[in-house]
Amino acid sequence: MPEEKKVVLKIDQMSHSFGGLKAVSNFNLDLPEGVIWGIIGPNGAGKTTVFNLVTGVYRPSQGHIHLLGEEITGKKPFTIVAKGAARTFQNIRLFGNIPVLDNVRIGMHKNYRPSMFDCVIRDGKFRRAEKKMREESMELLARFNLHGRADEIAKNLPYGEQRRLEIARALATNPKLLLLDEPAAGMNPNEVDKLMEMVYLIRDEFKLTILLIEHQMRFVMRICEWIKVMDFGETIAEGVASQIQNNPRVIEAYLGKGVN
Amino acid sequence: AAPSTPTPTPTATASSPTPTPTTPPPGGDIIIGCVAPLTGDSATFGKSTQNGVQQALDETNAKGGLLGGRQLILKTADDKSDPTEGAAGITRLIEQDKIVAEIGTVQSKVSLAIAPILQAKKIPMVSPTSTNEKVTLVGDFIFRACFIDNFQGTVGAAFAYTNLKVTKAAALFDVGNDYTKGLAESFRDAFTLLGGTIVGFEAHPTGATDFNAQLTKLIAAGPELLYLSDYYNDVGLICKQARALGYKGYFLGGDGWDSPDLVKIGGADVEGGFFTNHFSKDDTRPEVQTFVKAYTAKYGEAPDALAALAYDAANLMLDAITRAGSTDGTAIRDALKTSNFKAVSGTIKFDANRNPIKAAVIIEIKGGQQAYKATVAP
Amino acid sequence: MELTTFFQQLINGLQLGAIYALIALGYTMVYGIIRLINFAHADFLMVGAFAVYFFASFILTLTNAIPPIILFILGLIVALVAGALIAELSNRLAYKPLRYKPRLSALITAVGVSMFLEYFFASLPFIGPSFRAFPDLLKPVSFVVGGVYLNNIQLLDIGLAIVLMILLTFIVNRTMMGKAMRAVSQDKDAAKLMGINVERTITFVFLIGGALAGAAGILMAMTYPRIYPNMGILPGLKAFVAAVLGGIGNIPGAMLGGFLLGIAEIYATSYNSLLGEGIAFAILIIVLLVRPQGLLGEKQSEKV
Amino acid sequence: MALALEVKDLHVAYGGIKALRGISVKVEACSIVTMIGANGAGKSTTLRAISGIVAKQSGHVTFFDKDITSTPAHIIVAMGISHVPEGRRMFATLSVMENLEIATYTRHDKKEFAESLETVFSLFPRLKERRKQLAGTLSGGEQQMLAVGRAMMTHGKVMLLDEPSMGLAPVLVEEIFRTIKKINELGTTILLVEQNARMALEYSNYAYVLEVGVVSAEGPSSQLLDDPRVKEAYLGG
Amino acid sequence: MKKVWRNLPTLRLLIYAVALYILLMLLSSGGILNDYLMIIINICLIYVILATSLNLINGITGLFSVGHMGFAAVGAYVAGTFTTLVWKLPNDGSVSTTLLFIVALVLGGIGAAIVGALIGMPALRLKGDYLAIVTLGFGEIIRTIINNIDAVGGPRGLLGIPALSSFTIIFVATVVTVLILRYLVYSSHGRAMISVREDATAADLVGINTTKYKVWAFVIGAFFAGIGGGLLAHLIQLAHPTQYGFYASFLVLIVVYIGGVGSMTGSILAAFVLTILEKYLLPMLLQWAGLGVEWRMVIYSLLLIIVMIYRPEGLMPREAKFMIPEDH
Ligand SMILES: Nc1ncnc2c1ncn2[C@@H]1O[C@H](COP(=O)(O)OP(=O)(O)OP(=O)(O)O)[C@@H](O)[C@H]1O
Ligand SMILES: Nc1ncnc2c1ncn2[C@@H]1O[C@H](COP(=O)(O)OP(=O)(O)OP(=O)(O)O)[C@@H](O)[C@H]1O
Ligand SMILES: [Mg+2]
Ligand SMILES: [Mg+2]
Repeated sequence: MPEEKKVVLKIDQMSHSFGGLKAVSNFNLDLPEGVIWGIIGPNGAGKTTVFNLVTGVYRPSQGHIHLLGEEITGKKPFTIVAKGAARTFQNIRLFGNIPVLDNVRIGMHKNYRPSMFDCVIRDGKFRRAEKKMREESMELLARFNLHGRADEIAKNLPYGEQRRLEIARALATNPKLLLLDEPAAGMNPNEVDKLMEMVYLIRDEFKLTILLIEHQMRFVMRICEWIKVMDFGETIAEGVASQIQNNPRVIEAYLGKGVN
Repeated sequence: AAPSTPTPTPTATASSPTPTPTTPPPGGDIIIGCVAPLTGDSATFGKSTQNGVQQALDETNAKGGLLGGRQLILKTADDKSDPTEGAAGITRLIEQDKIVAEIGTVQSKVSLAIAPILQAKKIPMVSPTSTNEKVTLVGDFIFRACFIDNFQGTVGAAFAYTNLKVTKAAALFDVGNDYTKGLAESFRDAFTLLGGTIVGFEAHPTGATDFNAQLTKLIAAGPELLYLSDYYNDVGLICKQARALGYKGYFLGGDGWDSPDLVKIGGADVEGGFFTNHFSKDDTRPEVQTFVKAYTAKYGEAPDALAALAYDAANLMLDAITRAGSTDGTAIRDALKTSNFKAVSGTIKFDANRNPIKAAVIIEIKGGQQAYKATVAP
Repeated sequence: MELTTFFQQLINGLQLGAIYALIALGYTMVYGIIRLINFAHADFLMVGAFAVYFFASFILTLTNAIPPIILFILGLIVALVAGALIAELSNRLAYKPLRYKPRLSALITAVGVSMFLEYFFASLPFIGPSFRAFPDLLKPVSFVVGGVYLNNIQLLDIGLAIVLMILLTFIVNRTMMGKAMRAVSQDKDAAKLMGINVERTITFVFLIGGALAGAAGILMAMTYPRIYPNMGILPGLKAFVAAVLGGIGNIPGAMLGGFLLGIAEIYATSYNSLLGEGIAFAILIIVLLVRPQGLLGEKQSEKV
Repeated sequence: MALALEVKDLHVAYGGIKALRGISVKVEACSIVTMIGANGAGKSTTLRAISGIVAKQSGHVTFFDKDITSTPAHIIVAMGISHVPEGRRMFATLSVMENLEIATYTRHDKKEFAESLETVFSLFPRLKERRKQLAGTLSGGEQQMLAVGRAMMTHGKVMLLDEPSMGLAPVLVEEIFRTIKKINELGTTILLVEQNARMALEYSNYAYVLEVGVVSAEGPSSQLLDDPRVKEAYLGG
Repeated sequence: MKKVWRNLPTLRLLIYAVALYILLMLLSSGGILNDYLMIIINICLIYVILATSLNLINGITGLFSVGHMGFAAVGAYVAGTFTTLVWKLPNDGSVSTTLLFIVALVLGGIGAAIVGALIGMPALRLKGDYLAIVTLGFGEIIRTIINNIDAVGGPRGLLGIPALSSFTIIFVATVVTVLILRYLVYSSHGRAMISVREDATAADLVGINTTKYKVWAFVIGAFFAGIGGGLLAHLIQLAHPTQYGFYASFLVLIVVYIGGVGSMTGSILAAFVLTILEKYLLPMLLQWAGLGVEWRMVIYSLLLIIVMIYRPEGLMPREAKFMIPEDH
């Protein structure tokens, strides 16, 4: 592990259970700045739960989470976002009935905020903020090749574009850390390749650190610099792609024999 | 009423027997307004009121109308027991139907919303049943045909204490209804003043059907008499539930009891109950007998207190118009002030605050019928 | 409070609670499957009561010799059928066209159906807005146990509420139709893919729900023998509160909520009659603050 | 060989959006046919139209020579078409077991049920473990298992599978494809929609490529596997 | 000058409003709009206030609140109590009655807003229908409390409220309310509220303080409902608990949904259409057809059902396009 870099996300001994089910146990992570790391593992291993714990959807029953050196354990989701973590969802969750542009602008809300009073009297502060938000949103959409869709109702977009929009919305919050939950699900290999390029691009352009969950090995093995493997809530292996691919325990529990 | 008996449509003006005069009298028809709760929770009261007014108008029309043969036409508006609706309704009657007088409305809260409008337009109003003192205080065009709240309670208390020789009484009333609350409070005050003890004083919410909690508590306090200021439909249920809980004492109430349905709902359990009223159907005065007969013939059921008061209110107004000799509001008002009219509910004069001065009667439920018991002068 | 009074109030509470529970069962069942707060449920109750009223009045004009128990059973059947029919009629005409539309449109339609039934019945010349005395189907028989007054109709209310709750729980949880109903409530398209006839299933729900309303109607009319077109509004509202209190969609919850509310209301009233009116809502709010899903409701933890 | 399914010139629109503009697909009995295509091409819509949960604007669907174009969905299912829909569509507040039970709604038979359950559980032991859990709280992949398991319970003559491998761990992806093959060998005709195009083509007999609502290519799967255009567009370099 | 120019849409709306006002005033003084029509217009305008403010809670923020008249009641009673008390004091004419009335209305609004904040609290924990029933409960509790306070008349109602709600004041209040709500909705804060409606969890996870916006929606919605209540009380000169029960709340809810939930324009339109239908057209129609007035609500509810079936999204479906013109 490269030592000299700043740690963006630090998780110590985090555990969580649902009823009697231990979904995550003793999870540890030191995520350095600027990397793309992956979490893989069989279905129900607890990967999404890790994301939910980091972003404050659930409160861990044990352990500590630090974001950029600040403790965020048990904080409310919106405060965690404010501190710089953004995410996408395994099952896409857009604001379905409103235009694409507004989805992104809502993501921006926390950064530009004229007071309600400004809005009601429509003063200069309000107008400047609106203008800025609109411009930046359009830029962001353009980057995801969605600018032609700005006025469309989000739920009417095809699946692939919805996934891209979700990432754009997450980026609109101006995060330091981006958590992607199965971004390549439902994409064909070609689209996966395009997605891969995009992930690199946004990492560099937005100076992001990325942690992702994925089942498409084609994607994970190529893009992730470091991979953690979970099973039954526990971390059963971690390492670079080649190590993971050849780890007998991972093959047995997760990869199977014939895949890539 | 037998369920199969259809009630005639309320705006039956067209079907009323109107002998068409060959030459229309000068001034044309006289339009009388009636705002009443014709839908909603109090629709049944609105209906009786409307029937009573219609009856009065029809009778006058049959006698050849007013002011030299002018026919009377009733225009109604539904207030849904809502003051806002009442206000809209009365302005409609004033502006579009050009009413010269208003009979109504039933509830004080709505009367209070329409009275200022009528006062401003100088159109006289007689409310048949709004018992709140404030209603007629709105202005000198506003009259009423009923007792104000505290009269009946006082009469009831006197009857309980002196005639029934009761010393311990309790009361149950509808907390959301100013009429029943007012009655119960005045009964309580008067009864205590006479030397009796009020052992329980309980409220129930509007629309309740279950009074067991209050009754259990009241009965446990051992009253000899229960004062029930509710309307007949609640009273029927209350009496039933009280007897089922083992209550053996008297029931006493106000004019809200006056309906043929009281006995139907309450059955044997209301037997022996007493209530104060404006008139008795057994009263042999011709005003009463002709009214009761004609009303029953027309609507297929005996009139209740609301119908009788509405009938009186309308006749008071018609009498005033006749005496005023015109449909001018101020003239009618002046005539109303000097009323001395033999109404169904007694001979009515108005006091300085335009409240009627008239006697109350006590009625007993006997063998499923109303029986005249006593008259109490004011 | 004296002990006899205490127990008398408990009986009073159980009886009121039984009425709430009976209405709440239908509410909760329809809600559980269709996700529709069927505001008209309380009016189906009224329709059931009026159907029995006309039926019984008719029979009693023919003969007085009919044994009360037979009359009651016939009346109950009439109530069940009338409730079921009016419910299904509303479903067909008013709710079905909105099946795949925004959920709240159906809710507003339900308010419309409720208003319509109330006003329509009040406007019909042979019904009208007035209060009617409901004939005694069963002769009320009171008995005193240790100073506490009880009667047969109270026992009938309480017994029937429990029996219907058990029956309904069985139907919904154990039978294939019940499982189909729950599947439809989750995802209509997926239910179709399981071979479920969605419309038939929903019809079934309304028939049962309406029959329950009818049953509640006849019992309410027997307990408080005064019927009128708006008779369902207030108890309907309270029963709905009871259903939410117990966890809406949860059948035993509806019964628990009903009884709890009935008892609480009675005791609160006997403590101070002004308290009684708001107590239902106060309890509800407090309970929901502590247990947002209601007493027996499943916690819907959202899977993100 | 008999045709299990035939789709002729199918048009479907959602509101104003045209999703299918004349799709024709033939599925021979006892074969595995796959449909591949980019996002939004109309693959799922085709399946939905066959099983009757979206309305068809025009076109015909026949199932073993019976016209089912306007047959309601629940009857189509009863006739023997089972459909694993896109996005899993669990009955979230029913337990895993109840979800499986409901799949046998049309003809519930205790013995048959026990047998099918055995098969499903042996394929997905996780489901057996979690049979009392509410389906809505399963992880994404677990739900996918349940969705496939549910379709297996119905014993349809034809099974429509919409991205059954989505969100599944690689080890299960293999397993799923083997299972599909197995089901097929037992006599069930399969129409498969997959993003994992390579595997889908490897396991199927015949394939269609969809592009914005029309069929842009078709042929025996092995042939398409070698087609350079298909390779470039859908199989990844 | 430049500033005014940039505020053009506002200016345009204001010009429309002033033009409409002048038109109505001319018609009414010319006798074409009689008192009956004027009172109906006044009621329409008050319904506009009630419906748009409820729409902020229900349609924009997606919180299914059904006890809106409870807030209006608070406004009516607070404002009414204030004016009845103040009007008893000697006034030599040095204090403008209009000013005092505005103070009363704002006080009523603030009272309602405080209650709104109280109701907003459980709203944080409850979803959908559960929230609905709690707001309904709160509305009923407010009504019950008023019913039991003898100082404000209890079941007799608060009487003797001065007739201060002139057409002008109601009109101005309505325009101001609509403008403020509209501006709020078409702003970043409005979008934040909409995100709560669309998917509260997702909103939370893109940095929206959903808790705050839920409470704000209730506070602002309640404030304007309070203003509406105050105006109503001073229009009909009394406030009565039965005016503010759940049934009355449903009527406002119906306006919002018939208009199209989430559409402010729809609420305005429906407030006029429904009020005029109920209070003007139907009574006329019935009189003409010789039917009893009791059929009015039968027809009204039937129309309601029919509209819902044929236009389930309301007369004006939610403004799907949610773009703000640059110059707005
Ligand atoms: N809200 C919940 N209630 C109960 N159990 C839950 C809940 N959320 C998750 N689980 C269980 O916790 C375990 C971990 O779930 P999680 O969603 O984290 O899995 P995952 O690793 O993301 O799987 P997949 O790859 O299939 O998405 C699963 O067994 C799941 O059933
Ligand atoms: N419910 C819907 N409402 C409106 N448009 C829809 C709906 N479902 C699909 N569409 C549109 O129909 C078209 C075809 O969609 P379909 O889901 O059939 O594609 P697909 O090939 O299955 O794509 P994917 O690979 O993303 O699943 C797309 O443009 C999509 O946006
Ligand atoms: Mg997951
Ligand atoms: Mg698809």
